[in-house]
Amino acid sequence: MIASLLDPIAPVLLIPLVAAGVLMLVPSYRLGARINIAASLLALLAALSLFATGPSTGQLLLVDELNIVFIALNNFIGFTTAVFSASYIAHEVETDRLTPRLLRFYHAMFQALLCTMNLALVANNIGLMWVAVELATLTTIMLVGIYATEQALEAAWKYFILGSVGIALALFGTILIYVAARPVIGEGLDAMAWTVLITRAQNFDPRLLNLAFVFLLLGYGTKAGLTPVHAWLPDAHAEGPTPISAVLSGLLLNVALYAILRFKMLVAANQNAWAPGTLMITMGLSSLVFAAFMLYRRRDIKRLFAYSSIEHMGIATFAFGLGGPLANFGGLLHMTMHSLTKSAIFFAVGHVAQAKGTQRIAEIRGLTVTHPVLGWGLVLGVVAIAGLPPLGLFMSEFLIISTTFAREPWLAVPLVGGLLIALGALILRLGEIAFGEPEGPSVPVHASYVPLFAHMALVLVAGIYLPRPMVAWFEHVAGLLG
Amino acid sequence: MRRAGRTSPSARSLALVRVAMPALFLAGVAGFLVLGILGLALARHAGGRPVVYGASAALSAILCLVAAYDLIAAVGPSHELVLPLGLPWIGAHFRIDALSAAFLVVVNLGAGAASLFGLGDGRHEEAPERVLPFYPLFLAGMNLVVLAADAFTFLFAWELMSLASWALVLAHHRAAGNVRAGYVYLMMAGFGTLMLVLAFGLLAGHAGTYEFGMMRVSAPGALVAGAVLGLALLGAGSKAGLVPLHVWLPLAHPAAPSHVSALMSGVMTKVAVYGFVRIVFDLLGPPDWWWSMVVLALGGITAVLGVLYALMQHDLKRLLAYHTVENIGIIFAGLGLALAFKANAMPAAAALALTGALFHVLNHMLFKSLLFFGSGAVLSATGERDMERLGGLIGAMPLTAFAFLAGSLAISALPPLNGFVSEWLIFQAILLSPALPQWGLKLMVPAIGAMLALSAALAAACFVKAFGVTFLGRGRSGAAGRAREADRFSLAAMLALVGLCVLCGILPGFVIDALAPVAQPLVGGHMPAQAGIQWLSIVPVEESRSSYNGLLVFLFIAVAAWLSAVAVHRWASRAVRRGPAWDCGFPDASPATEYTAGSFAQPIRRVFGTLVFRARESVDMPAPGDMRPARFEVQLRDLIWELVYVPISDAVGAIATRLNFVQFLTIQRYLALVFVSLVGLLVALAVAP
Amino acid sequence: MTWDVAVNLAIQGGQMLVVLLLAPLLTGFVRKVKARLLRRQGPPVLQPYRDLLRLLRKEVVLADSASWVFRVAPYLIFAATWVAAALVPTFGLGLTFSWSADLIVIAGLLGSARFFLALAGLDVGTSFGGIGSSREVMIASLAEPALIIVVFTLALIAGSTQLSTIAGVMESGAVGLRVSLLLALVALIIVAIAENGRIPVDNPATHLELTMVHEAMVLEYSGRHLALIELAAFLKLLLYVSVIACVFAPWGLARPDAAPAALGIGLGAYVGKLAVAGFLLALFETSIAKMRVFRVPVFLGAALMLALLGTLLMFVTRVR
Amino acid sequence: MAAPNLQLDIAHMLAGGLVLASFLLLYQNRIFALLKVFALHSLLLSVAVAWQADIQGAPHLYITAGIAVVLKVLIIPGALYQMVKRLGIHREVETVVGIGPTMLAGMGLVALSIVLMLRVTETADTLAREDLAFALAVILLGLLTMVTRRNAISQVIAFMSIENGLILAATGARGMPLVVEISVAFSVLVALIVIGIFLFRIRERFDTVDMQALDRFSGERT
Repeated sequence: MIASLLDPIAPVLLIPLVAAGVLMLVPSYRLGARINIAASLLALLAALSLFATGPSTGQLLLVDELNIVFIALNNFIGFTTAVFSASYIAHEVETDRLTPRLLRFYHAMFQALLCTMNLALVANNIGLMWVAVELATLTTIMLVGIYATEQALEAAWKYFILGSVGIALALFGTILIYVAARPVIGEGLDAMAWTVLITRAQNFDPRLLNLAFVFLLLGYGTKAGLTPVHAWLPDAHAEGPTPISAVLSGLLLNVALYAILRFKMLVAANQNAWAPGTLMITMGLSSLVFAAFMLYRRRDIKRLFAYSSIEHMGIATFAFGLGGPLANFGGLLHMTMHSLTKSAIFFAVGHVAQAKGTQRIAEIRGLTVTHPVLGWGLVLGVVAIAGLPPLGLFMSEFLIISTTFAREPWLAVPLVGGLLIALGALILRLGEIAFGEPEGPSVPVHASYVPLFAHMALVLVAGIYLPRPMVAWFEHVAGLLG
Repeated sequence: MRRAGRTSPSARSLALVRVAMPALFLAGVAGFLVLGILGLALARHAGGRPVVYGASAALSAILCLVAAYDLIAAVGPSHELVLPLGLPWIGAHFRIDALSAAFLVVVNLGAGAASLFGLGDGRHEEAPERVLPFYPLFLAGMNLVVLAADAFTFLFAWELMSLASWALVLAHHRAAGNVRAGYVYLMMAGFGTLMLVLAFGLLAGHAGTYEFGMMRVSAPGALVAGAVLGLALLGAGSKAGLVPLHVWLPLAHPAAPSHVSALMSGVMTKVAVYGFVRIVFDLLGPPDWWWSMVVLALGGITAVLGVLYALMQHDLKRLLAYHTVENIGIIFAGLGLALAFKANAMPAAAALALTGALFHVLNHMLFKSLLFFGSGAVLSATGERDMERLGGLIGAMPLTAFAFLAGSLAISALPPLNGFVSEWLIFQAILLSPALPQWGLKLMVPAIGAMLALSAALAAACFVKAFGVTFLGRGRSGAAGRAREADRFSLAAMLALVGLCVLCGILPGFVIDALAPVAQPLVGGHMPAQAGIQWLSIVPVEESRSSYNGLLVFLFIAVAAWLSAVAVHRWASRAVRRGPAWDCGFPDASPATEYTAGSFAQPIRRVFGTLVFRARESVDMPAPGDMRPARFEVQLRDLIWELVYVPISDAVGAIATRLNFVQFLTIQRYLALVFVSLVGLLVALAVAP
Repeated sequence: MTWDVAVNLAIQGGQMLVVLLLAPLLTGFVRKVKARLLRRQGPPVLQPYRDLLRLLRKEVVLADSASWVFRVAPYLIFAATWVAAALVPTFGLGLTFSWSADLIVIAGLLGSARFFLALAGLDVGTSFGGIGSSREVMIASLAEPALIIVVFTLALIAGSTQLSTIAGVMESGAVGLRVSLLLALVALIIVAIAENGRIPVDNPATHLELTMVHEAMVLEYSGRHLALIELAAFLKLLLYVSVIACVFAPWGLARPDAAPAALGIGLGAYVGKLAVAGFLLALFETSIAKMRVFRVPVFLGAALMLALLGTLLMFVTRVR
Repeated sequence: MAAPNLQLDIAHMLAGGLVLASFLLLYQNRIFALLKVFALHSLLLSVAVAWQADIQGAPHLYITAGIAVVLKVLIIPGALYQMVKRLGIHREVETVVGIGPTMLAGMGLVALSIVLMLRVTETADTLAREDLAFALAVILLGLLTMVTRRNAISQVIAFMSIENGLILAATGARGMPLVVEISVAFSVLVALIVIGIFLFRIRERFDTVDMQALDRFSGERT
């Protein structure tokens, strides 16, 4: 334990953990917000330092090529969200939607959430990862219900029930993996460690792996918001505080998908098991198409983008299911870009909802007129999320679509159809929200645009130029994913 | 012509040019991007307009000249410039060959003219902050598409172009219908891009070789090639405006500021044509003959339907947008012919058809930009696009009227202007079709010829209407009466284009020669060199077959007109008396009795409308003594919209509504969903072998 | 060499003068024959010349709302028509400038003339001008494709769109009798009737408002302007007759390097052909009633169909 | 055929008893009875876990069993009992589907899980595979119970029966590190907190814990 404290990985876990404890005790929400930002920044620096120290493998914790960028991404978005949260929360207190006491809880939970997500990412143990995801779920449930309106409670309850069931299924899958591993590896922690499992997976009982993967896919898929186990996601996004929506879409979904990826690698390493791809392709495509249709009838702006998250998780899942270097590369890029973009969109949407005093799409009109910076920021975000260049999602979608069509032409039909349908809905709403004659009340917002535009700048740069090391990383990992 | 085989200093400098060329253009693109940022910074500043448009005009002019030099000096394909951008393991490839150079001329010529027009007309812009940042971006995007030499960069630029123009379409987003126009536009653009992504995906194959150079050498199978053709038609066609993918054009083009409309109609659709030519003629390898059937059929239908739609319009800019559809049809008909000849190893004929099509690309850019400028000047002067409220503008705006008239003549394919030359070349190619071995083509091509002729005649009819109703006669509303002549920059842009229209019309040989290096690599042949032919005639194949001399025809007409005028004035009466119009003796007719756009189109509507538009006329004539005004109503239906787009939109809407219940299930039901999917998968596992 | 050029130029110039001088005569002849067929005395054959001269001497009454287009149009219409007519072989082949324009260009030149005529109809801003213009362009929009298809058929046979070449091939007798040619001839005649505003499409002699097309467009013209437009109309009729004659009855056309005597024969043959054509036209016009405007599309559609059929049959007969 | 293995037979019997208890949960439609059956369910689980501890010689499993007894047999049912009483919740639990079809579906699920596990885990040892089969059956039955109940409390109970199944599976997997047990216990704990907070808050807001009342407020209804 002492050794693991000195581990370079430890700070990314300990900083948020300690911060959560401290924040529980800080009465002033302004100070809390500042501590929140500072702690997130520290965690970000700690995460970045991992690049310097490089991969390391412990019995419980692990930094390798696959998770290092996710850790960095996690803490980066955690940091920017904390910045955004500070300006967002102030408005919520002013309008009496939250009390300072609740904010204390909120900030603590925020850091706890970051801690658990970091833990899920660095865990080298399938059990530990499961615990982390479970804890992350519980903290977000708390946060989703924080407004304690009828809708928020309903959303949180739904999230709790469905999330718990999902997590139960994932646990069963985890147990099955252990059962499969034990005859090969022997009892003990080794039979649950990624680093060991992956090297020996070819000797596991393939049918047990199949069964386990079904549970894991449905279980973690629930967290990732894949259809048909997505139901908690839209309401949880819509009814919770917007910074939490940003973190949910930007991070938690990624963490869950990351878990699925790990298990996919495991199952794929066994030649006799079912190709996990088929299942992932099916779920990915159904998520994409379903969410695309669902976008049309949305009346709440945050729910709209929540469905868009389902759509994009579907695309990434599909890409990983398809496999191959190009598709995997596209999938990884897609996850990263989606995280950045979607959280940026939620930053914008949060301020929009505050500016217009409503989340109802029908009451938000002509934003580029009344709030030019916010409006154009949102336009940029939606353009990005719709997969249009010069932004990063275009590159990933380009890779995924073109390689799909070259390899499995028939799969491209639902893929392209779903993308088009989703594009239709997003652009339709964007046109109404951002353009046309402004309507309804609108107050000026004192927003911090830095997080929003920082994200968009990153996405823009990534759409044009990917740095060499990042590419090397993606390529390496894409190769690993098989 | 370049002489090979010896390393003369000029050859060495040529090699240097080949290296420098892409970098030069990329620098230009970078310049546009800088201008975009400048536009953003200076958006609300009074100096923003002159700076952005002035610099854009200068930059475009330079790029245009460089591209023209590249083409005329036959520099040959440039070296491929690879930047470490875009797809990481491939990079961004840029290359300029003759085809790119030709389209760079078109793009930057149009861009220069539009910038010049914007320099003047932009002062009427009420929302410059929504135009200035995106305008240079749009220019950059169009240039980049033509420069790109790998699939990712191509599509990136393609969408950049769409996106920038989408933002420009939404510049006047408060006007009714413009948000919808932007929506339809971006949807069609997204559709087209996805289709092109698929096409490139097929061309790149499993390994993902997205460089054009690699695609060029790999030969796809017949099925794949056919699919690529179809996808390219859908992708490039939706951008170019092929029927039935044209629906966005008449919505989006009028919505944008006029000089942007000109760019979108005149230039951007040409970039789409470039995309089609690049994919189908260059990357795809040898064509199958049946491809040409598809392209020809689409081209012919597009030409006729485009002009018929145009005839039914009374919004001036929308009318022009539909004419773009028509001209795209003509261009695609030419391309289809070129494909047919290429598939049958008839390079001379293929070169003729391709040259005709490419010449028409240039011509259409010239006169369509000109016409949009004219309509823009009218819009700025009167605030009206509705022809039914215009009229008699020739008095207040004589130079604009003259320019619009020249554009109208050109687009109506009337000699001696440029539109006629390119259509004449395409007709000459059609006349070579009997040599094609396939019966399908033999029988089809004459029909396409008839359709092109029909569309040309209808276009003339339509522009008699457009020019006549807008500029001639008497003003139909107060707005028409208050009009003033356009400013000098706008006029300079228009008159420069008039000059180019005339030049291309009377000296087509130079253009044809310049296009020779374009055709050579694409179809394996080129038209005979025209420079040496006496009297600057043009000869498509051989002189005994056919020839045309625009210069002489122009001179003959000029001389004949001059002679008759001199003779009449010398020997006959010169007296002129002004008086009220006679009008068969009806006195003092009000402008309301004038023929309107709607009534002018009525005979043609009677002929074609019942079939194409399901036109229904209803007359409500009150009985004698009844003081009610009589009413005459025409109902037109857009069958393509109703049969293609409405069902799709309805289906999506219906499915969305049906599916929407999933949002409102109880937690039990959601759990049941989880449960059912779990049990389903488990059962699958249980029964699986 | 220079001598040749001079001769050729002279022939070309002669052609221009011939068509200019013969055009009113043809119209006058047709009018006379028509009158005689109706057992009227009719105006003298030379009456059109007198009309033109009288019109030229009269002052122009310009409507207040007329613009410069209205004043320029007559000259352009006349010039375009004249140039087109000058490029059609009438009495001899190998006109110096015949290569500068083929049949399609000639159709295009007529289109240009029509364009300005229709614009002039709209310029004054009266309702009758509009009626005429809109009907004119409707008719033209149907006639033009038919004409192009006829051209296509001819080009298929002759391998060229140059009228001289076509006439040469036709005269050589290598073509023989073909059903395609017959169909093309019928189509071309229909087009000619429509384009020249003859019965049954239009009645050049009427000023009954609701039925007129050409006359409605030129309603506002007077004096020298009207003279030019009338002359252009005469020229157009002559042009079509010449085209039909030189393609379908190329006999007697002088060869490019022919002796002056051959030129004379050609001229004589040409006048003879004009007379026959004028007589037939008059006969046709007197024996048929004018149709309603909206029957015209059917009439022209028939031409289009015939022309297309001719082209298709061409392919059939080509296969040996 | 090997000689009867008493150890295994007892383990199977206990696991089978757990499945039976799950059926009882599925069958019960009164809330107090439900609580009692759940306590029985948890008790059976504890015994099963303890038995596993004995035959596997894994003393830490006794702790798990102990936690299960304390928490799931005593505290949670007791707390819920008090809560039901205090909140005055309807005693009758409305089921969505009739009992008959539900039981039939439950039978199908048990059959499915046995078929699956026996087919799938041929290589695993007998103990693990049959325990896993029963555990899967318990999980699926728990899910079915959740699907067929409207009342929040009965849903929570059903969910905890799923967790019992998970614990059974985890203990059956010989030598699985303590991590899992802790996490199971921990999750139960946190779940209790959440339930406490939620049920009180829900009750506060809605005057009921019947989920139909809650569903009225699911997103975008208003």
